[in-house]
Amino acid sequence: MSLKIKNLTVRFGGQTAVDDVSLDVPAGQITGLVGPNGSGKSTVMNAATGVLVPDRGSIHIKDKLLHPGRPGDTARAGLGRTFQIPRLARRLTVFQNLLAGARDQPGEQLFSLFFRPRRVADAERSIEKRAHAILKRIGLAAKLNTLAGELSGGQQKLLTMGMLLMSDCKVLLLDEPAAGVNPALIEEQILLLQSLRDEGRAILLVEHNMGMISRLCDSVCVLDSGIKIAHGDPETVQRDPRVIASYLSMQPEQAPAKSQEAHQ
Amino acid sequence: MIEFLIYMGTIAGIWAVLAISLNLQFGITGLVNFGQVLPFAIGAYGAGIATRHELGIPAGVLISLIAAPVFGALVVWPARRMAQDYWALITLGLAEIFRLLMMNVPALGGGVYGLSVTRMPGWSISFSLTLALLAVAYVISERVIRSPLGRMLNVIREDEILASTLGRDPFRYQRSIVMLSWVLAGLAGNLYAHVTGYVHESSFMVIETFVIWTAMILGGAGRTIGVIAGAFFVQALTTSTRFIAQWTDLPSDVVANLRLALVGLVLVLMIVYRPAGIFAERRARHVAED
Amino acid sequence: MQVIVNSMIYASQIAVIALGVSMCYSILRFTNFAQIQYAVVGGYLLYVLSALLGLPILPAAILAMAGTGLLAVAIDMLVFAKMREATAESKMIASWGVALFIRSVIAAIFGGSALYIETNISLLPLSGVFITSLDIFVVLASLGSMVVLHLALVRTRLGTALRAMSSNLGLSRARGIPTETMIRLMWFIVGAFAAMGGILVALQTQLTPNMDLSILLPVFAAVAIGGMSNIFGAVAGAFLLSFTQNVLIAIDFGSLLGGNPWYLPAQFKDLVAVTALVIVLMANLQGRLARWGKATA
Amino acid sequence: QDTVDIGVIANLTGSNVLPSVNLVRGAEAAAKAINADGGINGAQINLIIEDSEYRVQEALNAATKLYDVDGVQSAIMFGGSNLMIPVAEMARDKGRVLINVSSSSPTLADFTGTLFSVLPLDNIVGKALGEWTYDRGVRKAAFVVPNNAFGTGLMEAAAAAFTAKGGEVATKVAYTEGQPDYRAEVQSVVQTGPDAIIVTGYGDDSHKWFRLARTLGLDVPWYAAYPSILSIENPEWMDGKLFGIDNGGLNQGPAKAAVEAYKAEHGEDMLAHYLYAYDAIGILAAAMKAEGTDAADISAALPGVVPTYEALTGKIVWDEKNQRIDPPLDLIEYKDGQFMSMD
Amino acid sequence: MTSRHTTSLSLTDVDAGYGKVAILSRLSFATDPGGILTILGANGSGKSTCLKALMGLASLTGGTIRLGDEDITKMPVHRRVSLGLGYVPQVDNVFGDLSVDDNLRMGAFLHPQETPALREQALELFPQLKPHLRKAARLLSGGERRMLSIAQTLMIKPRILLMDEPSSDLSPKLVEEVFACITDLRERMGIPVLLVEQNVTHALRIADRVIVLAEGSKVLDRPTEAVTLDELGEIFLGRHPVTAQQD
Ligand SMILES: Nc1ncnc2c1ncn2[C@@H]1O[C@H](COP(=O)(O)OP(=O)(O)OP(=O)(O)O)[C@@H](O)[C@H]1O
Ligand SMILES: Nc1ncnc2c1ncn2[C@@H]1O[C@H](COP(=O)(O)OP(=O)(O)OP(=O)(O)O)[C@@H](O)[C@H]1O
Ligand SMILES: CC(C)C[C@H](N)C(=O)O
Ligand SMILES: [Mg+2]
Ligand SMILES: [Mg+2]
Repeated sequence: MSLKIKNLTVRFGGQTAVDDVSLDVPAGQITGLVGPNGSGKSTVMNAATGVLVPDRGSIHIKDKLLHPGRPGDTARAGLGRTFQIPRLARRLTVFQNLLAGARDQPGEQLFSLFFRPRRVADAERSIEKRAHAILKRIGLAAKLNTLAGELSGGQQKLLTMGMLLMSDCKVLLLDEPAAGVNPALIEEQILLLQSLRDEGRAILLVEHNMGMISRLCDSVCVLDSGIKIAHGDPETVQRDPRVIASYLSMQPEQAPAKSQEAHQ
Repeated sequence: MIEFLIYMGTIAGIWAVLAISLNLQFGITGLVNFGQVLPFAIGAYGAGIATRHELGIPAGVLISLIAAPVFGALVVWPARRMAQDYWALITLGLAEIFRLLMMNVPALGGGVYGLSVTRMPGWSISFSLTLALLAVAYVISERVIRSPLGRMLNVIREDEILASTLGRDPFRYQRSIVMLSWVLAGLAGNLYAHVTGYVHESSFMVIETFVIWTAMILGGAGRTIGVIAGAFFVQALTTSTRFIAQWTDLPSDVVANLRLALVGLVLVLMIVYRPAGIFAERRARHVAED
Repeated sequence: MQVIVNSMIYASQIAVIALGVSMCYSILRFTNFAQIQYAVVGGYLLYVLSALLGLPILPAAILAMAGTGLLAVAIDMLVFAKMREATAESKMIASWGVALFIRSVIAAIFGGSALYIETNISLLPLSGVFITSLDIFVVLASLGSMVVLHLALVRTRLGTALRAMSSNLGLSRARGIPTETMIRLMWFIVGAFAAMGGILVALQTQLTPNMDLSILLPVFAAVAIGGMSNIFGAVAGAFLLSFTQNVLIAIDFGSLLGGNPWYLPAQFKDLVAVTALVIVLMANLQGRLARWGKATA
Repeated sequence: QDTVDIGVIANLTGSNVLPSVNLVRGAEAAAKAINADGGINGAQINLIIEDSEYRVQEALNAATKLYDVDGVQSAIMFGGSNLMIPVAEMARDKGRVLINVSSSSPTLADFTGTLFSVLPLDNIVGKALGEWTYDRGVRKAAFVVPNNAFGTGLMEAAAAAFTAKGGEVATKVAYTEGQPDYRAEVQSVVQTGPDAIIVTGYGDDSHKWFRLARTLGLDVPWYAAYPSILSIENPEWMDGKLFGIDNGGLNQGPAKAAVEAYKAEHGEDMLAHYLYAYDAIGILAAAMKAEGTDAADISAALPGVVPTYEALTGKIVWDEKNQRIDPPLDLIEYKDGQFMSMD
Repeated sequence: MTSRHTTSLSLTDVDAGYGKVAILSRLSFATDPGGILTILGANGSGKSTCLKALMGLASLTGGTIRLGDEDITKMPVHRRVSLGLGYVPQVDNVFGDLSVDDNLRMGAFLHPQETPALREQALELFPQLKPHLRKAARLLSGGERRMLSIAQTLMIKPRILLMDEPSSDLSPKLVEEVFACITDLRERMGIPVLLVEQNVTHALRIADRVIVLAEGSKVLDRPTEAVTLDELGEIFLGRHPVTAQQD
């Protein structure tokens, strides 16, 4: 399954946050979306997932047109996402949040709940099993009974990632999954995303961590003030002077070095 | 005395069913319903209308059983596009509309004269029926709360957008829980009408909704056992103060007011010292896998 | 014309109280039922000061407002300060209990029946419109106080700080805002304003300990129509509500439709008003009103 | 046995408190007088007073406590029909006696044997009021009543009698009790230009009505059922403008003495409810003296003792359902700051 | 340049957490006057809690906190701010319902007279905020929020800065700018900085001293020169038992 965004335009009052952007997120690939702060990356994601109604443009999954502004429909079409500022059920435990991530649970129907208890119980057991596995991968195994609202900033990021994994979606949209996550777990995330890609999923990755973008992305799209200014493989894009000027600025090597010896 | 306790138990039991119903909507799903007295009134008037047209008690129960969730499905409709605060006021308004209609259109609800209802013969029968209804409500509520459905309703309570990006339509969940809980409240209303033998609009004023809210919050929103305890506590508080009031020698109207002041005071103290209720909501526990 | 005047008068009475409710909601994020009871306290204080102790109305009113403001602060310290972290619903129930307590204490002291504050009212000599000097005073007083409150909230540093607290309490502390002091200040203002509303109602009608229950619905309706936390919205809501009520029973539907004169029976007044409220809410008009409120501010 | 318990249910909190306070005082005065006079065959009357908060549920709680915990055999009750009917249901089931001192719903006639009324149902007074108003020369009347069983029942009876004689109904206003403001309603009455207003209602609301009528320049006479329960807002303005039908005998004999004693003791005017409660306790005591203190005894004795009982509200005549009929009625006018009999 | 402030913030044996939940145990350290101290650690190791405890936003069950010579352990939050503690929170870092402009004004709550000047300075540092001044802060993009939060903090005119992951959500270019600004503050005014970061390379580049937390305890405390990335990697990955490695 692939995601296609065509001629997307989003305006907020006088500001054009996304200006006629088209983007392909093919299956089995990781597509990067980068750009300066406020260039419209999250907005693209919000429009693609129906959280926001675009002024123009259309969203297609597997060549099927999606209704704008209906996040539920979009999600049922197989699209899953994380938010830059984590959205969680704060008064539920980590484990419950994970369980809630799974789709199509018979136990959520009143009828089966009261008349097919066996089916409900079976489904619940298999979901729990998956949740335990994912819990380990995101490094929160010890926190399963902690309320999500009582997690640290980074842990919340990880949990939203876990919920996305539970959903088993074919198209994944990740908004800065690595921000606030510690380096060791970023490595883990990279491995995870690679394996998801290899399973044939379509992944759109918004990230300011250029190391991660270089290592993971098959192609990268760069936005600036809502306009697509570059598109191509990570290396080419990172050498593009326009991208350097607006987004990357000086390379780390040129930065005023203090205690250089520390990272040798 | 024992008859008195049985009667108080009956009333508290009916109130407990209403509180369970409200808890399913608010405590579990986060729907702020300030018109909880509406399904109660619908149920009660179901009994009244059945008696008036001589349809018999079962027909009345059937009316309540069908009318309450149907109204529920209609009332929850605006929740689809609206912040919770507004839904609260809409339910409050709709409950008032229903009451004022019953009051001012005699053809519907007997107008200001109310409707007579077949009365239950004896307290013990009404008490047993109340306990039975309470037990059913308890089982249903617990089953919902401890299931994937309850979990998803909790997610909706916390964040509707999250629920929809998880592929659920929050509105459908809200609708089914409102319908389910209104069935319970409607039955409670029907039972109540048969206990008092009379329905009148003045029994369904906004203030009754607050009694139910008080029971739920005081007992602990989110937990079935909590809201039941809350209902019994509120009933015990309002009646026990009558006995305290009897001991003084002050003029009767001053005593009556001081009694209510005491109720207010106890309520405030309870909530200040146990803001999460007598039985606070528990977090689910899962065992770690190794 | 008369209808507009009537609506204005009724609207001013409830708007001042609605203002307090919406301020409380926007800053402390809970529906405060005690707010309307503070209005009643204000009315009774005025009664004590003017009818019993013989002070002239104006200084008595100012003292009553200050007194109610202090009461609101005291109740905050005793009750609400202890539950800052509690959920909005718990606070709401606590405020319900506070209201019940105050109501009963007032009734125990002053008795349950109505008290009246005598004023010199004269009918103004206007052709076709009935309006009294008191009406003019009420409308001006409430309009004036609303403008003052609005300016205080929007144009001052303290007002912004109050709004900041409602948005993010922890952060406002970390920005150096003395939050507890500010909350007290807010309670004082809110209590004094409630008292003002209560005084206006008391002057126009009468005082009963449970008059909060009968103004509860119109007040909350006004707040709701106007958008829960928009102060001018609440005022617009009060006017809209009172206008609907008054217009609907003043229109001669019969003649309009070419028949015998027929008016909507008065007992349907509330029904119609509540229905209008619900329709307004459903039509999402509150957003529009709120914007209108901002534009005129 | 040296005491006899009698229950009193009244709304001492909530709205319409003043009538209840009067009622309790009337009952207490009656009990005191009877006790001073030797009680009921030696036993002293003990009143147990419960608050109904003007709410159905609390009225039921109060009644259950009285009947089941305190074990009273009889109780008197003030309250709208909406509170009275469920309590009457309960009293009938338990076989206890309930004396109605305020309600007027025709349904109350269905509890023969356990429910007794010491006041006439309002259709009787309403009819008399409608006819009398016409006879006084009023041709176009506006009706203003509270929107409850008492108000609308009275209004319908009065309007029927008034139109039967040929009068025109200008408008009928049934207002919601306890509202802060009745401006719109008063205005709608003004618009129809009536010759007079036929009115009933409790003190607090009537006060607001009078005040608004005065400030809005509504200058027509008022014809009231039970004018003594109204609260006069401005004596000079009202002078000679208020007429009404009240219970017979208020201005003479024992009732007049009671009215004056009340004013002396409490510093305010008495409402009729005092007298009804006084009579209710009186007939209960008479019945107990005659047959015994059990509910069944009281119920059996009441119809017998009532015709000979010297009531403050005039002679009490009951129909076969123990509802009061043929009450002695007084035509009243408000003059020089007080109600005067007009005969 | 010489440091004009010699303020130092120090914790001694601090136990802190949330309500009854204990997170930090017996934590002690002190900032060097005019130095940049970075706190590193795995997710959930207690870094944010440590900053909150210093600000008085977490509950303290033991230990003392001193600013210079003054014991501020029990001082209310707003008083600490008036003593010069500037704090950039990790999450919930702006007044969502207020306009960006009002957010800035609230940053200068303690300096009403200087508000216009401070606001100018802040907007000079983050010109990206200029077009959004009338927008409610909750509508900003993630990075714009972070900028607003940092700007707000600088408007307090802090004498010491506590920054919780200031670089996350920011573009590489802005990260450079923010870090340059931090060093600049230190160089020009001698303002000490307590920096919590997941961006280890960046943090090490500007820090004078490194502290590593694990499960609420300090496991390493050394000058930056004496720390190697490999060593940190090992601690983060938990490859070797976390033992207290005090210097
Ligand atoms: N709901 C909204 N209303 C008004 N403006 C908005 C809204 N959402 C976003 N914006 C504005 O649109 C622009 C793009 O925002 P967006 O969140 O897409 O940026 P971004 O590329 O994700 O940035 P960052 O890297 O900082 O997260 C920003 O200037 C932001 O202020
Ligand atoms: N409000 C809270 N209530 C209870 N426990 C909390 C709360 N906030 C955080 N915690 C717990 O405290 C521990 C430390 O959290 P803290 O936020 O200090 O971590 P951190 O080191 O800043 O992590 P990160 O790098 O992910 O931000 C975590 O285990 C977390 O679960
Ligand atoms: C006037 C009263 C004696 C009777 C009246 N029906 C009432 O309810 O109060
Ligand atoms: Mg973004
Ligand atoms: Mg942190």
